[in-house]
Amino acid sequence: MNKYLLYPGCSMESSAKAYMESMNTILESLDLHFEEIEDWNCCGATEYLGINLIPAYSLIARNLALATKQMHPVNGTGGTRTVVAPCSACYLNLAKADHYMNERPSLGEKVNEALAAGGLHYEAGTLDVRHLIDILVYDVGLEKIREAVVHPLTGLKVVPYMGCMLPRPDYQHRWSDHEHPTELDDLLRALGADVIDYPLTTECCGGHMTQIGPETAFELIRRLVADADERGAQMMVTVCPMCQMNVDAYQNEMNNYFGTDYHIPILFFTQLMGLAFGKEPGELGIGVELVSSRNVLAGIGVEVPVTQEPAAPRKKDEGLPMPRRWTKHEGRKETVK
Amino acid sequence: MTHVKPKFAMYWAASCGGCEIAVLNTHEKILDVDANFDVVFWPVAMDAKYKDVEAMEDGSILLTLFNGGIRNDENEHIAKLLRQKSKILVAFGSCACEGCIPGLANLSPVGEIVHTAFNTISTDNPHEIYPRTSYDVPEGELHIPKLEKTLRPLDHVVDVDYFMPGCPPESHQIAAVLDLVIDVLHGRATLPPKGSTIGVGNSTVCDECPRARNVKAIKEFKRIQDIAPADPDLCLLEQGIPCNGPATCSGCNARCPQAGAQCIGCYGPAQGVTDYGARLITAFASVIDAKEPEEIDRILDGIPDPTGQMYRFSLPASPLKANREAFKAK
Amino acid sequence: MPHMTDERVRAGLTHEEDLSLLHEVSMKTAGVSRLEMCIQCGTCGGSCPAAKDMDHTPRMLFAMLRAGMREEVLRSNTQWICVSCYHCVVRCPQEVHIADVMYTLKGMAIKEKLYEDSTAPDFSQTFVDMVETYGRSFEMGLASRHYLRHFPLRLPGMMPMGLGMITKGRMALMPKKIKQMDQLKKILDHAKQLEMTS
Amino acid sequence: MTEKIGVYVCHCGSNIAGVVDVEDVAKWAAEKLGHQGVVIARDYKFMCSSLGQELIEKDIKELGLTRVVVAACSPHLHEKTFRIAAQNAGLNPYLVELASIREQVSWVHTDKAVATAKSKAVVSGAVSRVIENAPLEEIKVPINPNTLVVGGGIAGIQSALEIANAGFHVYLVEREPSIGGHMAQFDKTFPTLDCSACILTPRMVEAGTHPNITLLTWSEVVNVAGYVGNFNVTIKKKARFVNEELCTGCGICQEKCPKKVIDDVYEAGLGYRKAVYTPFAQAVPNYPVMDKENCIYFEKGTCKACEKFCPTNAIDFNQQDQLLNVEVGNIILATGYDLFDARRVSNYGYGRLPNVFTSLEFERLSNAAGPTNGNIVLRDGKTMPKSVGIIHCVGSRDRNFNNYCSVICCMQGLKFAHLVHERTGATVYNFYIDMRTAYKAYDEFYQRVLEEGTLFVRGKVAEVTDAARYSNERGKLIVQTEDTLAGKQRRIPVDMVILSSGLQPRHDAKEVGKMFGISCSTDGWFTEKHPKLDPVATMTEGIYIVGCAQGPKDIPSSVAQGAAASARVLDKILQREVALEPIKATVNKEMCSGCRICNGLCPFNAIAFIADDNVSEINPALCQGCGTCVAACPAGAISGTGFSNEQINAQIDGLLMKNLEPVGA
Amino acid sequence: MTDQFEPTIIGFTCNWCSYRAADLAGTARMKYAPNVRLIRLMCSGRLDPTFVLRALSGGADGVMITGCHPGECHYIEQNYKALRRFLLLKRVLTGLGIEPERVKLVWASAAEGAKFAAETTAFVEEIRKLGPLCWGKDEDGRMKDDEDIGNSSIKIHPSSFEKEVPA
Repeated sequence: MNKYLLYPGCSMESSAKAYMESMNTILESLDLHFEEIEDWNCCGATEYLGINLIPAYSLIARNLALATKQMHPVNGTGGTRTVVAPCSACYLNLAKADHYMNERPSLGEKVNEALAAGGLHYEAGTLDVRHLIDILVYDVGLEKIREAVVHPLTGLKVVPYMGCMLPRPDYQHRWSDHEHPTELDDLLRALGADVIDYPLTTECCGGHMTQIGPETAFELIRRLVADADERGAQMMVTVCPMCQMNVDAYQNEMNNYFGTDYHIPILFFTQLMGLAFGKEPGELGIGVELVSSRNVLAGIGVEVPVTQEPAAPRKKDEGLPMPRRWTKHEGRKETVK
Repeated sequence: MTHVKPKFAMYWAASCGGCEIAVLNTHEKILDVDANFDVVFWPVAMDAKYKDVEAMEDGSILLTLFNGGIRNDENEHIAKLLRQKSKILVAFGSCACEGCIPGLANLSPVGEIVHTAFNTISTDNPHEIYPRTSYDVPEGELHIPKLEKTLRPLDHVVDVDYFMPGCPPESHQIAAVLDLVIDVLHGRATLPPKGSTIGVGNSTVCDECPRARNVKAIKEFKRIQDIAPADPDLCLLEQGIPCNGPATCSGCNARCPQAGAQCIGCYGPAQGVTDYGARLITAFASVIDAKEPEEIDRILDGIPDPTGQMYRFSLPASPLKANREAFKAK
Repeated sequence: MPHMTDERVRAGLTHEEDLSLLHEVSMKTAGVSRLEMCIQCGTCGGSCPAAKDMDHTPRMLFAMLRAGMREEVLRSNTQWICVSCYHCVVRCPQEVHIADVMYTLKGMAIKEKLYEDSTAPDFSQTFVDMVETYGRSFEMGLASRHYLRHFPLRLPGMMPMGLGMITKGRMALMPKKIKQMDQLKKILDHAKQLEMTS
Repeated sequence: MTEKIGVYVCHCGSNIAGVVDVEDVAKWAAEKLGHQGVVIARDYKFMCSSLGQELIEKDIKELGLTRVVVAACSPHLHEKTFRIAAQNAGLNPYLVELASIREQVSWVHTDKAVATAKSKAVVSGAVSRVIENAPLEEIKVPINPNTLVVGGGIAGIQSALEIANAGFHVYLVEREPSIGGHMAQFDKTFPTLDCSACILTPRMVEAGTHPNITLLTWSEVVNVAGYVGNFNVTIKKKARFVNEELCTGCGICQEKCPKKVIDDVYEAGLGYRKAVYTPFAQAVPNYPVMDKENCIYFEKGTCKACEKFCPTNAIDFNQQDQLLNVEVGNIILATGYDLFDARRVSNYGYGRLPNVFTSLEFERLSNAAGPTNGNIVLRDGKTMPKSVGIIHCVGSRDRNFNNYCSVICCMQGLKFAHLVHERTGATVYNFYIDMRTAYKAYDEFYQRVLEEGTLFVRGKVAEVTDAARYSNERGKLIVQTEDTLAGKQRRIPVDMVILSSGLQPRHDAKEVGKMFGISCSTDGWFTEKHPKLDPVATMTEGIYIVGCAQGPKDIPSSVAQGAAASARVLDKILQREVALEPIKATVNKEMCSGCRICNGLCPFNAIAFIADDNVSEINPALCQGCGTCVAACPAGAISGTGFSNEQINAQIDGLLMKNLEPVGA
Repeated sequence: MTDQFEPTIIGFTCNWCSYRAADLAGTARMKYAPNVRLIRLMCSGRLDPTFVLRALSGGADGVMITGCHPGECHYIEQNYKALRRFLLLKRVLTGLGIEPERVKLVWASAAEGAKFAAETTAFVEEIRKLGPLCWGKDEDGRMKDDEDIGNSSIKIHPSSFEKEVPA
């Protein structure tokens, strides 16, 4: 059993309940044990940072400080210094606080001074903050995930949507690339899905702009949905509650705003993992999305998997060869095949 | 050579007494001492009073072997006395040469030392009684020696003719030195220049160590007990064991490394070296195979007590003779 | 250890009186901002997904910072349009911490009440109030309060969405509160004090 | 013996005297340092003037001075001056010490009392030190007149030809099958638009046929021993599987070889070659090499088509790698550069978006002898682009990749714009941060390209994407950037994107540098001895660097450096012997315990372990005098001349001298 | 001069980079704290820990070691060797009760005159904060005023040792 500390984040309890449910459903199949940080508080999202620097970082650091109390082995369970955050914004905030408290010691000192008022302390660098998909791809490994698949998602045309806050700014160099990371693609491929190359995979969903400047947000959502549609995707798959919320809940508003008629459901990758692992849609929170995925999923529910068409043989006058596939380069993780 | 035998003395100041045992360990060679010398003062071996020595003519003792460092005023008094009475004064053993283990007390202020000795868990002292330098007893006033702030090697107190390091000096070296002095007495040899270190080789322990050596690149320092078993034929330092051999004066026949243990440096620095610890710092730093500060620090964590490692025997002889606190202490 | 050179020294600022707007922003930013390193290449403005709605591109804003155009910078909507997607941050050839500078500018604009449109600052404040009251965010309360205040006419249009969220159980009607709210309060109060004095 | 020391304090006009009370310093030295042997202390307006020097010479002769301390400027400026003066007066030059009281005192401090006191401390340090100085003699070694040039690009070719033409022998080693380097891949050269092959090929032929040049292609240096004047170099001549004596270069083997391989090197991955091949038609030497990895015979044991058809029986499948030893006096490294891997800037889509090309790919595309016969077409091999975007600074001037300017990209971008415009009539955009067109006739070329109608957008491109947002973007590559002059974000749809990729050090530059005993900068380029005044020499005597091995540069600069290094080599050869600085380390064998701690410390391989005697030994000719081993020897068995323990310890004591108050005050 | 403590600092510089940086600071007339007295070595790799100990025991309050940036050593990589010694030396000094901050390692290239000046000034300030090293130079090997071991409680007062002050 591999133990991790879990920082769920506020959305996981409300708008992204489905994410939480599906995550909990698949953990067992992968031999993972997540222990929730006790009495965690909101990470402040992107709002708090824009108002007060030290309170913002103190707010975040309280969670880190609480987490260190649960690091050590208890009752035969192994110890861990890894905190898992399934929400990209939470992940970034936690990682960022840890990073900056280190990069600028004066900030670290002040934050600790504030924490001391609540009897807490956090030493930058103590914890390893990681996102859920990082754990799944790099700790659990695609091999193990592939083994757990009982119902391959063959024929399901998906675009992987990583969002922006996960691969960037990437203080710890965890991702294969800042622009086109392949972790989600590889994972979905391991589930048997038909993964479409999605150049906008790390573009922004609009974040809080749905609240404060909806026009700006609608344009960003339009770009994402329109390109997914143009590429023939039946579904978008995401790793972030905010992305899911914006693309799903505001798709209709966006359609109204632009006079378009897109219907691209967006699910969490954990929901698809659950389906592939043979779990019931009900256990995975499927059905609570506003843009329904029912029709799309019906397509793979019972049907015989479609065999892949063999690639056409290369013609003589096909043109010039493409450069070789991406290779490992400095400071980044090697692409998982 | 006159029929009067030259006079010999030996004294034991702040030290453990191992040096005296080492002299006895020369076995029948000890008889040569008796045959060639008139032993006039050797508290551990025969009865003699300080006043007897005080009564001697200056320079009347030919050879004095002085072991132990100078820790109290009695040590200092006798050191000066024996200097005055002796032609040849030898700082005998690591304590007299460099301060040795008793010298590690220089890392603590003397008050703390006394406190530790008399009023911590090791001593049952409910009334918190501490020693005094003078007592009034029915017979009169009694004096006991008073501690000085730090321990000093002999040559920090008096002029020393020769140094003979080792904790203790190896018996074969003692025998060789005795032979040399006897040869000088018989006109068969001449004394080395004043200030020389005697009873040692002219290189370091590695010179006498039979273990095979290569270019060293250490990724991890380990304690010897954590390597099981260590390669018996390969340089210990190369195996990551912090062996002091490279910086330690030769002369002991590399006893410890030969026996499978690392050299801990009792023979002190090679000749001409002013600071033993500095030589060892640079030796260990040189074999570390890392460039990043974090990585280097990780490797250095394998030497848990660097100060003790570098200065186990030579702290009082170093330019930085003691812990700063020992100097500043109130 | 050779330690990090003080930011001020690197910026060539050795005396207090050299404090410029650029420096002030730099010092108020969480990490090492590297603002003084900007070469005006435009990578940030080119990368920004929301640039078309901004008064000035981030690059332009940095040029204005350098020129000491305090009011123009703080009144700009740029920092409020920033969606924190970090595209500019990872692409910036000079490794300027652009997103964090945007946070700093927001904070400064709020403190000096130099913003044209109060929507964004209000939203942030509402959010922060919720967090300071409950320790967790409360989406329902936040969204409804915010829309009611700033886009009352849009609210009807948004209703189906909101209702959908509620009926699907994706919006809690009541806020959740953490247990040790008093502890969090103490921390935040002390942090605010520190913020004032630093 | 007691030394007689003279102390000379320079006013340097008012440079020193304006801040330091020089008279007091001199008086103080005479009075307070007398016990150390100071017999005379003078101050003088300009110590380095001929009159100042004569003053010292006169004192040496008349007072019999045995040591001299000059308190003046930095030793980097005038140490040599005063050493020569001492030598003229019959004193060993190494018995002179300079105390820097200008750069270290008067120019950096303002308080006169403090500056004067510090000057005294500095003088005290120098006096203490100079007492411990030992007379030293320069070491002279003979120079072997042969030269090794590593790398057969234009810089290496130029170097080899200059030396060979002067009548001395050169070994020219090239790792690829042919010399020519990157320049052989280009079509046109800026700013004159000369045909690259037309100007390069004659030089290649000249180098290939020169009686004084031994050309070793398909070869690599594997070991370097020795020192300036006397290098012993081991060269691995890789098996060609073609007998050079018998081969006539007819090309039948290439024609018959059934195995087609993508040519990553010469064609930049854009074209094909055979398993047995010469990289291009004008290759020098003209005989082919066999690529063992791709040869069907080596893979499967059958085929041998080349052997069957070779008219001179030159194919030899049994050929082995050979190791050659050559003795040379000087070495010129012209190892060139690697192109930055544009895949790393993933937002530009190279490797993912077919119609994004690198600069080197475009060079081949535009080359009349290239895979498309000089037709500029998209990756489909036939469509001519109607619009082209050229992106500057790809991987350069970017802390995420290389933090330096690659120098050639601006001009290269302009050249590409011209070629695209000339051959396709397409609309061309140049996206740049700063246009850098320094040097003769370069800016004029910029003007010309402007006149031709090329569009310039000032902004570092943010991304190249195929995700269309608007209908006019469908099927195009969209270049998204901020037009920084307009202050607006723009999306410009084009058919083709050319990335002006930067240059970077050879992937193995570090190891090569280590082998030759020279260092690399943090960026990885070989470090020159002095960036301005000695740009082709290195810290290791007898090793020179030219062309892009030293840093990004264009063809004219590479050629100039090749010539410059040759002049330096010829100078060395004609001197017949070379004097080495006598700052060296030596091992006292009696004291050495053979612990071997020093063995791993010398980057110049100057320390050898003599197993029979169980001691280490330092080769004085290889020793560069850094003193690391001296500081490291745990037995204190290594001593260093010029910077001995005694000298430095004495200087520490001297610098810490107290009582620096004015005398007679 | 004011009454504030003026530390004495010995600086070891590499001939190729930091010594030239000091020259450059001079040529550019950059002002920095006058407390540092420099010793030129051919390379930071020449720095023997003995030099540092000698300087500290001989009256210096701090020691600044400067060398070429990692990867830029004129002798290829000897500055890394200096780094290793420095890190170990600091640990030993800590054990000897000397604040490890009294010894500082600075990388400065020949072009970094400004950095050299700034680092020097900063170091002087740091040492000023730490105060004098107060290292006893016991010429006769003896503390100035040894006191009796007390009567019934700890009465040992090795009085604080004063630094030798110029007359």
